[in-house]
Amino acid sequence: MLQVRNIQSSYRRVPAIRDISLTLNRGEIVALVGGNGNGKSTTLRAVAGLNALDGGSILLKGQDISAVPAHERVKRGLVLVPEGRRLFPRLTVEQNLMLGGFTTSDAAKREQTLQFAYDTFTVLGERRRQQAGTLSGGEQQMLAMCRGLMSQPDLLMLDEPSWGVAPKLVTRIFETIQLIRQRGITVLLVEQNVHRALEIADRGYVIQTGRVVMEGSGQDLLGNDEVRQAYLGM
Amino acid sequence: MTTGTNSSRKMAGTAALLALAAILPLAVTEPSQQNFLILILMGAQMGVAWNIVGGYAGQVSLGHAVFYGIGAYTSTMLLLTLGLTPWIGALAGGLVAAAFALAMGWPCFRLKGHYFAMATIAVAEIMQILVTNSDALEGAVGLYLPMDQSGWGVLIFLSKLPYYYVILGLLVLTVLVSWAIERSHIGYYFRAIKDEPEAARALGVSLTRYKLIALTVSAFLTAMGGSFYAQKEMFIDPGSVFATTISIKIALIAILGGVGRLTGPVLGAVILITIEEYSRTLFGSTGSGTDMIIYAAMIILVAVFSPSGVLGLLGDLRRHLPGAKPDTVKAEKMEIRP
Amino acid sequence: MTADILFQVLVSGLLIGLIYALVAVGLTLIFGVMDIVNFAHGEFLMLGMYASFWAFALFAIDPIVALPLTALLLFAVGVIVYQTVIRRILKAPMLSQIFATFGLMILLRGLAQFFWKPDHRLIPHSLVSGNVAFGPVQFGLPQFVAALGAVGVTGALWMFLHRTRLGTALEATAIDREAATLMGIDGQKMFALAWGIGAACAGLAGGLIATFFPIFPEVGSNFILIAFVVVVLGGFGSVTGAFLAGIIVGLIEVLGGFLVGPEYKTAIVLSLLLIVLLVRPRGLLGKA
Amino acid sequence: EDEIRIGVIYPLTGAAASTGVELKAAAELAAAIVNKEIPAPPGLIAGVGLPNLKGAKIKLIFGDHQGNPQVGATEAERLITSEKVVALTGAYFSNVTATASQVAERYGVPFLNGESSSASLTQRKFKWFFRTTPHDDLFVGNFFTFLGDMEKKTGDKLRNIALFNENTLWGNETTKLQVKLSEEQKFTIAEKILYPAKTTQMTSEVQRIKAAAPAVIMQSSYLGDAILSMKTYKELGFLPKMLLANDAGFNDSEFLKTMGKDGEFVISREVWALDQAERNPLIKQVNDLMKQRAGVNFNGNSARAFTGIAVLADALDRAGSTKPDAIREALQKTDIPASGLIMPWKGVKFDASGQNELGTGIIVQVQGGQYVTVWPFDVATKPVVYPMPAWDGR
Amino acid sequence: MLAVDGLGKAFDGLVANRDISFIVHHGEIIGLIGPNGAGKTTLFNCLAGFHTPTTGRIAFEGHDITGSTPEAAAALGIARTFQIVRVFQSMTALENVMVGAMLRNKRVAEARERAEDELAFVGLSHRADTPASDLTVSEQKRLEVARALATEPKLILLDEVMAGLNPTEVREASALVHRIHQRGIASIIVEHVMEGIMPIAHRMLVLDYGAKIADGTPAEIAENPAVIAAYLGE
Ligand SMILES: Nc1ncnc2c1ncn2[C@@H]1O[C@H](COP(=O)(O)OP(=O)(O)OP(=O)(O)O)[C@@H](O)[C@H]1O
Ligand SMILES: Nc1ncnc2c1ncn2[C@@H]1O[C@H](COP(=O)(O)OP(=O)(O)OP(=O)(O)O)[C@@H](O)[C@H]1O
Ligand SMILES: [Mg+2]
Ligand SMILES: [Mg+2]
Repeated sequence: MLQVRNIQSSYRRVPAIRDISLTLNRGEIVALVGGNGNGKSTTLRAVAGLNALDGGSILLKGQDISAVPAHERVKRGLVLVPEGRRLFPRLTVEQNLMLGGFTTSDAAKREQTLQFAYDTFTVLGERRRQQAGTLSGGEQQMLAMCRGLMSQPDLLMLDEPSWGVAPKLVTRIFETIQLIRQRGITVLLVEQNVHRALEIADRGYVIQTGRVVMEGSGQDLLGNDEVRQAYLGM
Repeated sequence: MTTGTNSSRKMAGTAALLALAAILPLAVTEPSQQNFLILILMGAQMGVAWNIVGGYAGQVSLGHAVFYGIGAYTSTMLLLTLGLTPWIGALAGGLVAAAFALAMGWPCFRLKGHYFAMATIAVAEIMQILVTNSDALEGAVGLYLPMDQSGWGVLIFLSKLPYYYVILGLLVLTVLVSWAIERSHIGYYFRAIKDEPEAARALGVSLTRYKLIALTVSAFLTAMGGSFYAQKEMFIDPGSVFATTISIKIALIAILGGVGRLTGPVLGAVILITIEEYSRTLFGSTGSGTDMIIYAAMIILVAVFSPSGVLGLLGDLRRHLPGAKPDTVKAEKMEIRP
Repeated sequence: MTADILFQVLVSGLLIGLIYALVAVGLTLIFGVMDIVNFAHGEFLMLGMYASFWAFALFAIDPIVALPLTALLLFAVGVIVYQTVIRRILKAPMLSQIFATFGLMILLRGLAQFFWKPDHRLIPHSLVSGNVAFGPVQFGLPQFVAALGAVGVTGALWMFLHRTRLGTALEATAIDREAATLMGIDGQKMFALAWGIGAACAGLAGGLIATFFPIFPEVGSNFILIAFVVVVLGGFGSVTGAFLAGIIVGLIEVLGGFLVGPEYKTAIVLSLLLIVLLVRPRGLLGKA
Repeated sequence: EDEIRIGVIYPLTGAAASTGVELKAAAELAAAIVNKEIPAPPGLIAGVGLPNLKGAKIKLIFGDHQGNPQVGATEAERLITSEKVVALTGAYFSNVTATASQVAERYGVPFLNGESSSASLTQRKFKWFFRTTPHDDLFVGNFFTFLGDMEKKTGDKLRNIALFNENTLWGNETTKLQVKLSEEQKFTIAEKILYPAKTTQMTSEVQRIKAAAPAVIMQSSYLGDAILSMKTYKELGFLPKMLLANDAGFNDSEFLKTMGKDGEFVISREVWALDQAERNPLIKQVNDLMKQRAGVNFNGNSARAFTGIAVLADALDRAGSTKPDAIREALQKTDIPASGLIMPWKGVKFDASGQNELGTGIIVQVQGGQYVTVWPFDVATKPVVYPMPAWDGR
Repeated sequence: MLAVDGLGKAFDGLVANRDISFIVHHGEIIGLIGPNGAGKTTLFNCLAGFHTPTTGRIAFEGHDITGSTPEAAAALGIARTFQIVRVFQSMTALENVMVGAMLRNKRVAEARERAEDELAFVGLSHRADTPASDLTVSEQKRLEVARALATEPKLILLDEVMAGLNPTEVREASALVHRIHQRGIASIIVEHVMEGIMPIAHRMLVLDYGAKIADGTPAEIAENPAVIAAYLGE
């Protein structure tokens, strides 16, 4: 589905990621873990096209998309749910969702996904006319994920979906990620909640100072001493 | 602000520049050229004064002409009615402008960004209308300074040289004030207010107080510049000292050089006034608008190619010359929304 | 003051107010979408007026008939301005943006003088010349048509922004450009669209005003201050706010000028603006 | 020497650029005539050239003041010290003339003003300042004399007047004078309005005037406002018996071109009218030259600009030198008869303040798309159409 | 030192805080938890003078500070950090902290010394001359703590300083809070990260829908059925 080959990216000429290579197969959940500021978000942003590449290449479904602008990548099925949700706070829940489906010209398909969202998260259905900014943090996160789904992605990238969400709702979020995979969507997940992320992930990558330092199946990484020490605090 | 060696190098540079400025009129003797230099110094003085509130404290005023006009009118009225020397008149003008700044800043500082800028335009425009319709100030007719007097007492001179040194002195004063502010806690507070006003408050910084300090000091110095204008041109009317075009020019000078930097406005004045004067003298006589086209094209080019002012551009060049390549995606402010 | 006069004054104020609204909606739209204050907006208006004038002078096309053309032309101007200048200063600080659009303002004036001479022009007669009288109340038909046009254009703009997908996409870009990109929305295209539409609104305003106002290179400067006042009073970025504020400004200006004295009419409007801002620092309908 | 440089300062960009460009064309025509590039009609003072300066040519160096007094002063300074002009002329706007002439005064360079009408300019006791045009005192005085004459002629009362003037130096001084003369001559001011120039609408102004229902409006406006106000009168269906315009916008070449029928019957003070050619053939002959060269007829402004250069050339020639003192002395001794001018004046002769004491004004009315002289009655070519015919009765 | 009595705050119609009362003693560490939108940040804003409470009173060190300004609160010794970081972007890390230090000492040189100490305290000395905008979010959060400490507060309000940290980093953050406590400074800490807050808090306050639903030791809170239902889950 996705092949990331030795990409590099920087902010104001200060490199944030130096050498990242990832491979995602269709239908997988892949987790990207690592400490603060190690370049996880930057990786996702670079794949999404928000950050320019200094080197390396990105292949989506076998095609090189390194030079494709960010909004085009959405049309090709690559969608990022960014850090901090980035909803359109003064637009309604429904408008937010409709914008998620901006690239889908098929109205019936849009309607269908919308229905899925409202069925899965009844709150969103109840509040479809409410301004997105007035939802609670957890609800906002649900909305952000549903919005990402609206464009019928093949690959969904989630940046810290459990960030700032009350513990009670965190479980719900991880359940939803698995639901998404069941719809045949490949998921690339960045999480601080390393334990839960690796639990649901098929495979995982550990990133340190902008480089992949380890990779393996979710279970392997969970069992790895180094990982346990560095990221699970055990 | 930075390390000792750096600032002492800066000092040396400034001293050299000052020395150069002091002897420049000895080389440039033609009055219209001296006049040109005076215009630059006047622009620089206004820009540096504006920079205190618009640059350091980040409160973008587009109504500074109101202080300029108050300065010009106060000293001139005092000279005409009481025969008071402009030396005192200019101080009085500064004080009146400062008082006015306090009165206008109090309500206006509740506004942010473009709203504040617009409110300052409104204040200046209202003031212009009021003065235009004030009989006591001779309304739209304007005020003439006496042509039959001259000398240091009345600050009117037949030659350009004294004007040059007076405005140079005023510029040096303005830069010194600005420099002292930049180095003191007030300068830090200004920048804090500019960046994150709420955070500054949490650290005990009173926004109102410090914004008022910025505006008041800036107004005082701008008004002195206005008094100088009256002394130099010897005729003032509301349109020539209260106009919004003056406010915008003042801001442009600072922006052009680099906002929030001590010497930015000086550089800005050199560039802007030069473009302005030369495009007009070279092309203005055609009557086909060519001078405006050239002037405008230069402005746009500067805005496009050095958005953080010429100083910013120079800094960028210096830092990144070897193998420099522009950022394609600028790091947008990473804002996390709850 | 008799009831007749009061009524007449109010009608005149309303008509001019609607025209102010029309001039201002384009300005507020551009601001709303990209936080840039376009000092050259008055010059877009001027270009719209000249477009009508030349359509009339060269091809004998009535300004009213030429409106779609004028709009299209100014749309193109807006997009060109965006692509050549604005696109390059998107990330620049607010002050540099002011600087650039200010330069643009002078440039367009200069170009107009260069190509079309500084002369004042007028479209001597159009489909909509003449007067309308309702009992004691009189007004010019051109003003009336222009006011109707203002209502129509503002209404259409509102519908576009709030009822179409493209409009919502524009709004989304305004709120958070990067997030909009993640929806597959091309931010550059949206910005260009905003400038196109903003300029087209000014063009329409110009075309309508040209039926009763002299046309000269500096004509934009007559309207720009009022347009700013309207935008700020309505709240930067709010189309509905600008519409409302336009009417209020028109009414206050004419009524204030009549009651207090015309020399103070602008001062009255500006004071109103300051007072409103003190109570509502974001204007009437400004967004946080 | 073979080139005498004269500085000319006009508003060549900005709001008044259209006027400035016209003035520039007139000044250039005058220079061309003085330089004998164009054969001059016999009798024209400028046609003499500069024989006493061995046929030297004058060269006009233009400066653009953009309507800004400071720029005016800067330009004056530049023209004097770096372009080395021997005399200055300009600047149309009275407040710019004020600053520019101050610079000339300081440098001791003659400044001949041809077209600024603010009375205060020649009350400054300047040594180097001369003005050929009559000033507002005279013009405003003429209005009242004219009204008196009209009352006698028609038997109507025309005592109820509205003052409608723009709010800069010019409109302000005019208003003051009008108020003073009304009091002295027992006119009633029904409404007095100083409106801000460059406005978007004049409804409130015209409403007020309409409500005051004066017999006569005295109006001072620049071009844009003149057009807008006429449109507003019509829009609000209002017309006084007489609209007395104070030159400027109402006499601009553009005014009639743009207003067409709606500009008819406006009465305006003038210093020049083409129909005066009946009495002075030079007027038509020189106007033809202007038409050939610049494509437009003279108007009051451009005719005065032309005359300014002509008078300056005359003084230069008599001075026989480009020394400032010599020129000044020659200017003081100027005595040009009416027959050498294209103005309906009695001649040019400066009093001690530098004001031409032989200047006179005429009053013209728009009739059939032309400005025709209607007053003083002895030089009138047509009778006054009075009262103004209603908007729809034309 | 701090006594809050019947505090309530409404935003036209929406009640964000209702009838909250509690007391904080010198040097105490108080954990403040609750679901998203429960009103935690609003409570901070009231305490620090950013909002004027609609009802109730706040007393600090014997002063009634109800509805005082942020400046006054800071001068009295209440410092805070922001949930969404607000560092002074155009200044270096050191200068940021100097601004805080200037509250007690306007002399620039002395403020600098003080700021260097505080930077060292939070472990950011190596970043002193880095522009604040170039720090990672977690470094910026620490910078805010240093800046707040530089004002020599008696009470510090920390709003989600641990969000987005991995377990190791969370432990470091907890240790930092403990060191602040050792300096005799009381703190109130808003956190969703239970592992970070539970071990160090002396007492926990729990908010739900703007009202205080529990107040007790971490152990008590963890068992409290109301808290489990509203927030902790499981
Ligand atoms: N907008 C920005 N401007 C400058 N530098 C940035 C920006 N965003 C990130 N960085 C830098 O890039 C590096 C990688 O940051 P990134 O956000 O990708 O890390 P992360 O692994 O997602 O961290 P976190 O867990 O905090 O989200 C860090 O050193 C950070 O300081
Ligand atoms: N300035 C404001 N105007 C209007 N409503 C507000 C304002 N500030 C907060 N609110 C509302 O008050 C409620 C409480 O918000 P608050 O930020 O205090 O919650 P919180 O407990 O800090 O949540 P989180 O854990 O998500 O940070 C929310 O519904 C919020 O939308
Ligand atoms: Mg991240
Ligand atoms: Mg919060």
